[in-house]
Amino acid sequence: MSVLEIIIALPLLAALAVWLGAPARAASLGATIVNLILVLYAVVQYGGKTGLAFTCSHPILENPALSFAVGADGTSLILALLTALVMLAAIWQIQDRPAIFYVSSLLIGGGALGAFLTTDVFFIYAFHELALIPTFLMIALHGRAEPAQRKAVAWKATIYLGAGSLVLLAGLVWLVLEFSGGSKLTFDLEALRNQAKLTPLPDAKQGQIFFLLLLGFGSLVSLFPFHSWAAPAYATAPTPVAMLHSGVLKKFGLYGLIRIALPLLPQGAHVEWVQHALIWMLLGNILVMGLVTIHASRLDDTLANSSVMHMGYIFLGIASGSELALKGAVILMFAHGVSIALLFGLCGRMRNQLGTLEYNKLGGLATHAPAFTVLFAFGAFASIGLPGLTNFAGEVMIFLGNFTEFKAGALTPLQWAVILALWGVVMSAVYMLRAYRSIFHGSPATGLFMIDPALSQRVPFILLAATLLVTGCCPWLLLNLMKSAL
Amino acid sequence: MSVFTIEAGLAILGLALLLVEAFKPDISRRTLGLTAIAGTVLALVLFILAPHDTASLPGFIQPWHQLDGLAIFYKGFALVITILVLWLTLECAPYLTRFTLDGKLAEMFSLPLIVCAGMMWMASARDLVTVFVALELVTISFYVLVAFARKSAFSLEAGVKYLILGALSTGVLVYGIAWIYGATGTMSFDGIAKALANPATSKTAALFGSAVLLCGLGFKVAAAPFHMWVPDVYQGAPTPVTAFLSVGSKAAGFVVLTRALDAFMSAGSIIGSEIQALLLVIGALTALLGSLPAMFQTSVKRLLAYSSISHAGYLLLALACRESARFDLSSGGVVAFYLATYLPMTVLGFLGLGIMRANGLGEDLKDFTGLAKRNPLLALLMTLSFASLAGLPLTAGFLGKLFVFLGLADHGCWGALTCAVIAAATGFYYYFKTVLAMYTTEGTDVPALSLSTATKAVAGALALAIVILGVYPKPLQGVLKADKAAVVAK
Amino acid sequence: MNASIPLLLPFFSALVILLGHRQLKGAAVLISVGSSIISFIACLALLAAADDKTNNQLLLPFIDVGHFHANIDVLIDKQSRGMMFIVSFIGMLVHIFSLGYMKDDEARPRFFGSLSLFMFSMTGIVLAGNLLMMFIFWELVGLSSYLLIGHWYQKASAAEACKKAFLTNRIGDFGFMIGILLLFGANNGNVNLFDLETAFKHGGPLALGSPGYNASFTTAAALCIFLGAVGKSAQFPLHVWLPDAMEGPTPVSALIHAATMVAAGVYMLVRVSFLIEASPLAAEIIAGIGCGTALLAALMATQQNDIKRVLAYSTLSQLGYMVMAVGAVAMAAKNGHDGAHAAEPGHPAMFHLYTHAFFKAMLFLGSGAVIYACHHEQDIWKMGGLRKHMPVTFWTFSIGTAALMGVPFLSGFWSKEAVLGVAFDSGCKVLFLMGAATAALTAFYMTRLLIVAFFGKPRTESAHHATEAPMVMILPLAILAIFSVISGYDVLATPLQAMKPPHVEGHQTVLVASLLALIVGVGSAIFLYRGKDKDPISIKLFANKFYFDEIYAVIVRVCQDRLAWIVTALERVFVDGLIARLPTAIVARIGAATRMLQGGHMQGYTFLLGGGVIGVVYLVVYVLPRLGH
Amino acid sequence: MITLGHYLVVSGMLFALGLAGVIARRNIIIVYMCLEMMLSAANLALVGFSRFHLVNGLPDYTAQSLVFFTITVAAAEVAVGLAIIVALFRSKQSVDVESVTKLQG
Repeated sequence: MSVLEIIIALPLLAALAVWLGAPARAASLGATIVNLILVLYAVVQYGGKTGLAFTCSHPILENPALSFAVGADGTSLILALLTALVMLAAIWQIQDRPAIFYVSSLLIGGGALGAFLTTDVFFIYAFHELALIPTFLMIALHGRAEPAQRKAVAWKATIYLGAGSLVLLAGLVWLVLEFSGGSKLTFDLEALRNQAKLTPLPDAKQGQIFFLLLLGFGSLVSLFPFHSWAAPAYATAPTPVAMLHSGVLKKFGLYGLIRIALPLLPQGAHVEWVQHALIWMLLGNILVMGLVTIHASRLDDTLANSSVMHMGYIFLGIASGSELALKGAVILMFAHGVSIALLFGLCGRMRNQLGTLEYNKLGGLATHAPAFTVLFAFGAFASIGLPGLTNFAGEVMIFLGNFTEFKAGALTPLQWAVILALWGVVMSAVYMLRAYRSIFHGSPATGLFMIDPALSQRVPFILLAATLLVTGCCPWLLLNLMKSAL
Repeated sequence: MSVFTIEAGLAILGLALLLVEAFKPDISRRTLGLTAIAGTVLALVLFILAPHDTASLPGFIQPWHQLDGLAIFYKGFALVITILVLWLTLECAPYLTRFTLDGKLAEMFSLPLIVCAGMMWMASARDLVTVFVALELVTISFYVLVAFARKSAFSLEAGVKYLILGALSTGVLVYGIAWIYGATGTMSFDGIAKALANPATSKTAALFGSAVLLCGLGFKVAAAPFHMWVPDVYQGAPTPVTAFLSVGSKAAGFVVLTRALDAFMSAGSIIGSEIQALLLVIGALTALLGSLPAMFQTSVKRLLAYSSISHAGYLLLALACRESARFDLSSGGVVAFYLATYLPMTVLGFLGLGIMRANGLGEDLKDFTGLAKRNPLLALLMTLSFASLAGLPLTAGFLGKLFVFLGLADHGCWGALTCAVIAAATGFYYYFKTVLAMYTTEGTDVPALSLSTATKAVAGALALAIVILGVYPKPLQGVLKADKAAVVAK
Repeated sequence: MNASIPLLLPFFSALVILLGHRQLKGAAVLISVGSSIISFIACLALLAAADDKTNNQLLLPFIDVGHFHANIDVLIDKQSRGMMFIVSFIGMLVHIFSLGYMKDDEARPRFFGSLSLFMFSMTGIVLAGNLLMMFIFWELVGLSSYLLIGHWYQKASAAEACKKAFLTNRIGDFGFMIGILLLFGANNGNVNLFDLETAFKHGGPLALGSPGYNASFTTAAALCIFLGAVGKSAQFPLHVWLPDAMEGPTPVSALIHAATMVAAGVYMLVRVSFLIEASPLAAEIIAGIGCGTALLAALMATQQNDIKRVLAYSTLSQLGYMVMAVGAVAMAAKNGHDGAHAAEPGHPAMFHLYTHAFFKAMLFLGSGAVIYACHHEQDIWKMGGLRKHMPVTFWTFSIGTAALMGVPFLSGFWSKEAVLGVAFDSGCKVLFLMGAATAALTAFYMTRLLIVAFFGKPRTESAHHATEAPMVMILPLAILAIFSVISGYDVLATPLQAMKPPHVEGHQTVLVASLLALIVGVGSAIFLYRGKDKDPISIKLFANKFYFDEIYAVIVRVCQDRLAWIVTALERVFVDGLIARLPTAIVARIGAATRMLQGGHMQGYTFLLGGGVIGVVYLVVYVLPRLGH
Repeated sequence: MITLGHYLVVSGMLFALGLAGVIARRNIIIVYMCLEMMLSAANLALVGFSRFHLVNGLPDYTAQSLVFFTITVAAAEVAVGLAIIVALFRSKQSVDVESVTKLQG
C-alpha cells in the first residue's frame, strides 16, 4: 500500500459516495483537502530524491505483463500537486449546482491523478480515458450554450480526443511490442525504459513511433492543427470542468510525451523530419492561435484560445530535449495549469454574475470588485509570462534550454522557432491586456456590475494565485523535486 | 456424474417442461421459469463439480466429444448465459405475453435449455458431423424463439428472415463440409489438420471447401458480408432472445470457428496463409460494416445489433492472428476472453432494454432521454455497459480489444488494425450518444422507474463482472492460458 | 552593507500594501514612505561599500538546473552604487511629495503599493548581476509602470495609455530576450554580466579580433539587447508610449517616466557597453537612433500645450541624448579617442542620466505642484502669471529649466557638454550637429513653457486662484533644485559616484556650439512668445507628433487585427474544415451509404449472401494464392 | 464410367440452381424448396465423396452418416419453417418475401 494509492482512490471513492447520495459539497471538499495534504506530504517526503518513489505494484495479468503499479518521480509529483490544487479550487468554487458537478470534478481529478501517478502504460492510458468521460458528459449536459450547440461542441471534443486516444493507443502498443524484450509483452514503464536503454531502436524507427505518439498525445493537448476542439470546448464547458480539463487533464498528453515518448525514443524528436513537423505544428499553436486569440471578442474565447496557444511553448521545450528546456516544460505545465484554472474559475463567476462576457459590453469592473480584479490580474499576468509568477520561469527555461547548444552565426531551426515564439509572448500580452482593459478598466458599464465574492468564495482563487506567486518567486521549490535528469 | 450426462439432463429437462406445459396448461409461468432456472443452476453447479477430462465421458461418446480447456470454458459460458436469458425472460414476461398466442411462454423457458445443451455439445465437438448436428439443434430452436412473439409483426418478420437466411447458410455449411471431406477424406478436426499438413492434399479443393465452410459459419457469427440478417433479426426478436442470440449463438459460432480454424491453420497447413488473409479481410470489413451504419441508429436495440456485428469483426481479427510466442493466450483464448467480457456487458445492455420495455418504454434513443433522472442506478449500470462495449479502459471491453489490437500489431497486420481502430473510434460515437441521452435532463418531467431487488442484484453482479474483468483479469486469463499450452502441445 | 535591504524592503512593502490595503487603510502610506526612507539610508551606506565587481552576492536562488544557475544575485560596483543613489533618493523625495499630491485620492494605498513595487523592481534592475535577473526586473518595472499609469483606470485615456506602455515595452523586451538568448548561447550558458564582460573584453573568446569573434552575431546580439533599451527608454520608433504615460499621476511621471525607469535603458546599455564596443555597426546604429530621437522629440515638444507633455517630450529628447552618448562612446573608442578610457572612470551617458534625473524630476514635481494648484489643469495656455501666485514653485521650476537648457554652471551644462563632446569625438559630425540643434530646440521649448505658464497674466479662473503648494510638496522641490544646481560639480558627483567624465580638453567648438544653441533657443522663444495669449506659430506636423500614433494605429489595425481576422477565418475553414469537419463528413457519408445495404428486403439479403459466398470463394481460391500469401 | 467429377458437377449445378432460386423467387414456399435443393446438392456431394473415398477398399461411411443427419435436420427445419410461414400467412395474407420489409436501415 502506497500513499499514492490513497491519493488516487480518494477522489474516486468520494465520487462514488456522492453519486450514491453522500452530502456532495462536504464529502467532495473533505476528500480534496485531505488529498492535497497527502500530496503535499508526498512532495515533502520526496524532497531532493531522484528516481521513482512510493512504488507499489499489484500484477493483474502475467503475459502481457500488466500491473496496477504506482510510483512517482518529481515530474509526476509536480503534476499531482497541480491536480490536487486545481481540483480543490474547482470544487470549492462550485456554488448551487447539482451533485453531478462534484462527481464529475472528482472523477476528472481522480482520473488525472491516476494517470500521473501510475507507472504502467496501460493504467496511465486508462485513467486518462476515465477522466474524459465526465468531461464529455458535463460539456454536453451542462455546457454554457444551447443544448444542440453544446452537444455539438462536446461531440467535437470527444471525437478528437477519442481519435487521438486511439492513435495514441496504437503508438503505445507499438512501443510495447518493440520494447518488451524477447519473451513477454510488458506494459511496465520501467521495464520498457530499461529495454529501450539496452537495445535502442534505429533512429528512423524512433522517429516514426515518436511521430505517431506525437499525433496521439498532441491531439489531447490541442497541438496545431488538431486543436479545433479545444477552444469551443473550454468556452462551453461548465466552470469546474473547464478548470480541470484545461488546467490538469490536458497536461496528460505532455506528461505522456515527457514520461513515455522521450525516454523510450530519445532520438525520436531529433529525427529531422519529425523535428521539422513538430516545429511547424508548435509554431502553428503559438503564432496562428495567437492571432486567433487576438481576434476573440469574448473572454471565454480569449482564454480558451490562449490556452491552446500556450501549449506551443511546452512543445517547444519537449522539442528541444535539453534538460533545462524539459524541466522548463514541466514547470510551465504546472504554471499554465494553475493560471488557466484561476482564469477559467474567475471567468465562470463573471458569467454567472454578469450573464455576458462580450468585451464591448463590459467595462470598469475594477471599481466595484477590486479583489476580483487583483485575482484576475494574477492569472492574466501569469499567462503573459510576467516574472515573479510561475509561467515566466517555465518559459524562460524553455527558451534558454533551446540555446544551450549554440553556434554563433548558425541558428538551428529550433532556435529560430524560439525567436518566433518570443513574438508570441508579445501577442499574448496584446490579447490579455486588451481583455483586462475592456473588462476591468474604464468606467463601469451601465447595468453590468459585479461585486467581490464573499471571503470564503475567494479562497480557491487565492490559493491558486498564491501558488503562482510562491512558485514564481521560488521556482527552485519545484525544481528541487526534479533533481534527476528527465 | 459426467459432463455429458449433465448436458443430456438439460435437454431432457427442456423436453419435460415442454410436455408439462402441454399437458398441464394452467401451470404458472413463474413456476416454469423458476424450474428452468433452477435446473440450469443445478446443471452449472454439477458441471463445476464434475470431472473435467475427456476420459470421464462415457465411452461411446468419446470419439466425438472432447473436454479440453476451451470446451470447459464454453460449456460454462453457455450455462451462464442460459441462466441469465431465462431470468431475463422472466423479467420481460409481462410484456412478452402480450405478443404470444394465449399469453403462454412455456417454450421460452424450455427451448433455451435445449439450446444450452446444443451449445455445450458444440463446444466439445471433435468432428464436423457433431458440429453440424449441434449447430442445427441450436439454430432450429432459435427459429422458434425469434418468431416467438408472433403477434408482433416485427418478431414474425425477424423469424421469417432468420429462417430463410439461416437455412441458406445451413445449405452452404453442409456443402462446405462435403468439400472439406472430399479434400481431406475425414470429418474429424484432427484428421483435417493432419491431411492439410500433407502437401499431397489438393490445395484448391481444400481452399474451396474451407472457404464455403467459413461462409456458412460466418453467417452464424455475423461476419460480413453474411451479417445482413443481424440488425433485422435482433431488432425484431424478443429482447431475451436477442441477448441469447447476441451472446450465446455468437459464442457457439465462435467455438466452432475456433476449432475449424485450429485445423485449417495448424502449423504447416497448406492453406493457412490464405485463410488468414481471408479472415483479416472479412474481420476488418465486419468491424467497419458493423460500426459505420450504427452511427445513425435511433433504435438502441438495433444499435446493439450493429455493435454485435462490429464485435464479431474484432473476434474474427483475433482468430486471424495465430499464436504468438510472446502472448499467453492462443487466438482461441483471446476469443474466449473477449466473449467472456462481452457476455456481461451485452446482457447488461439488453437487461436495461428489457427493463425499460417492461416499464412501458420503447427501445428508441428518445426513450432513453432522462433515464438518469428516472433511475440513477440503472443509468449508471447502463453507462457502464455501454462504456465497456465501446472499449473504455478499466472496463472489461477494453482488455478484449487491447488483446486483439496487440495481436494484430504483433503480426504486422497494419491495414486490418487501422480498420479496427476506425471502427472502434466510430463505436465511441454511437455508444456515447446513447449515454448522453440518458443523462440529458431537459424535456418533460419523467416518471421514476423502479427496480426490483432481484433485478438490482443481477444487474449489479453483471456490472461488477464488467469492472472486475476490466481491472483484474488475471483469474480468467489463467483459465484460458491452459488452453494455449494444449494447443502448443498438439 | 547588504544590498538586500533596498531590494527586499520595498518588495514586502508592496506585497503587504497591494494585498491588504483595505485592511491597512492609512498605515499603507506610512509603510511605503517609511520603506523608501530606510532604503535611501541603506543606499547611502552602500555608497561607501567596497567595489566588488568580481564577486556577485547571491541573494536568492531562482533557477538551478544541472550546471545552469540563474539566481537573484547583485553586482555592486560604481555604476550600480551611483544609480542606486539616484533611484532611492528621488524615489524617497517622490514618496514624500506624493503625500501631499495624492492626499485626496481614494485609491492612495494602491498608489503607494505600486510605488513600492516600482522601487523594488527598479532596485532589482540596478543591482542585477546577470542579464536574466535584469530582465526579470525589467519586466517588473514595466508592470509597476503599467499599474501607476493606469492608476486612474476609470479614465479611458489612462486605461489605454497603460496598456500602450506595457505593450510597447513588450516589443522591446522581445528583443532584449533574444539578445539574452544569443549571449547565453554564445557564452556557454552564462549570462553573468561580469563573465560576459570578460568574454568580450581583454582578449576574451568573443572579443573583437579574437578567433571566436563573429561580426554579424555580435551586431545582432547588441542590437537585440538595444531593442530592450529602445522600449524602456522610449527611443524611436518605440517612443510613442512615453507621452501617453503622462496620464499617470504627476509624481509617477517624475519618478518613473523622467528620472529613473526610462533611464534604465541607458543604464543597461552602459552595463553592456563591452558588447556595443565589440560591434562598430551596432554602435553607429545606437548613436543614430539616440540622436534621431533627441531631435524628433525636441521638435515635437515645441508644439505641445500640455505642461506634462512638453516635459515628456523633453525627457524623450534627453534620453535620446544619453543613448546617443552610449553609441558615441563606443564609436569614439574605435576611433582611438581613448573613449575606452573615458568610459572607465566616467561615462557621459551615465553622467547625463545623473544630472537629468534631478532636474527633470524637479520639473515634473514642479509641474505637479502647478497642476495641483490649478485644480488639475494641464494646458499651459490656460495658466499664465503663476510666477506671483507660486513663487517657490516658479523659482525652482526656473532653475530646473535652466539646468535642462544647459545654462552654464548648472548641472545640466556639464553633462550636456560631456555628451556633445563625445559626439564630437565620435568622428561623425552629423551626430554633433544634430545634438547641437537639439540643444537649441530644448532651450526654445523650455523657455516657451516658462513664459507661457508663469509669465503674463492668468488666463483662466483656476490660474488666477492658484496658491502655493503645501510644505511636503515644496520641500522635495527645493532639495531637487539644489541638486540641479550643484550636482554637476565634483564635490557631489564624486562621492555620489556619478561617473562624471574627466574634463575633456580642447573642445572649444563644443562649448561655442552649445552656448550659441542656448542663446538662439532662448532668444527666439522670448521673441515669439512674450506676452502672447495663444500660440503664434502652428506646425501641424510637430503638434501631431509626426503622426506616429496614427501610423501605428494603422499598422496595428492592418498587420494585427486584420491579419488576426484573416488567420481566424482561414483557421476555421482550413484547419477545422480539413482536420475535423471533412473526415467526419466522409465517415458520416460512408456510414449512411452502408446503411443502404440494410434495405430490409430479403431478396437483397439473399443476393448479398449468395454473392458473398461466390466472392469469398473467388477471393480464396483464385486471388489469394496468387498474391503469394 | 461415372466418375467423382460427374457427381460433383451435378451437385454443383443443383447447388447453384438452388441458390439462384433462393435469390430470385419471391414466394417464400418456393424459396424454401430451393433451400432444400441446396441441401440435397450438399448431400449428393457428400455421398459422391464418400463413395470414392476408399478406406481399406470400402467406401468411407462417416460422410454418409452426415447425410442422414442432414436429411433429419432438413425435416426438422421444414417443420419449424412451415409453422412460421403459416403464421406469416395468417398475419399478412401473403407469403411474398416483399411482405416482410418493415425491419430495415
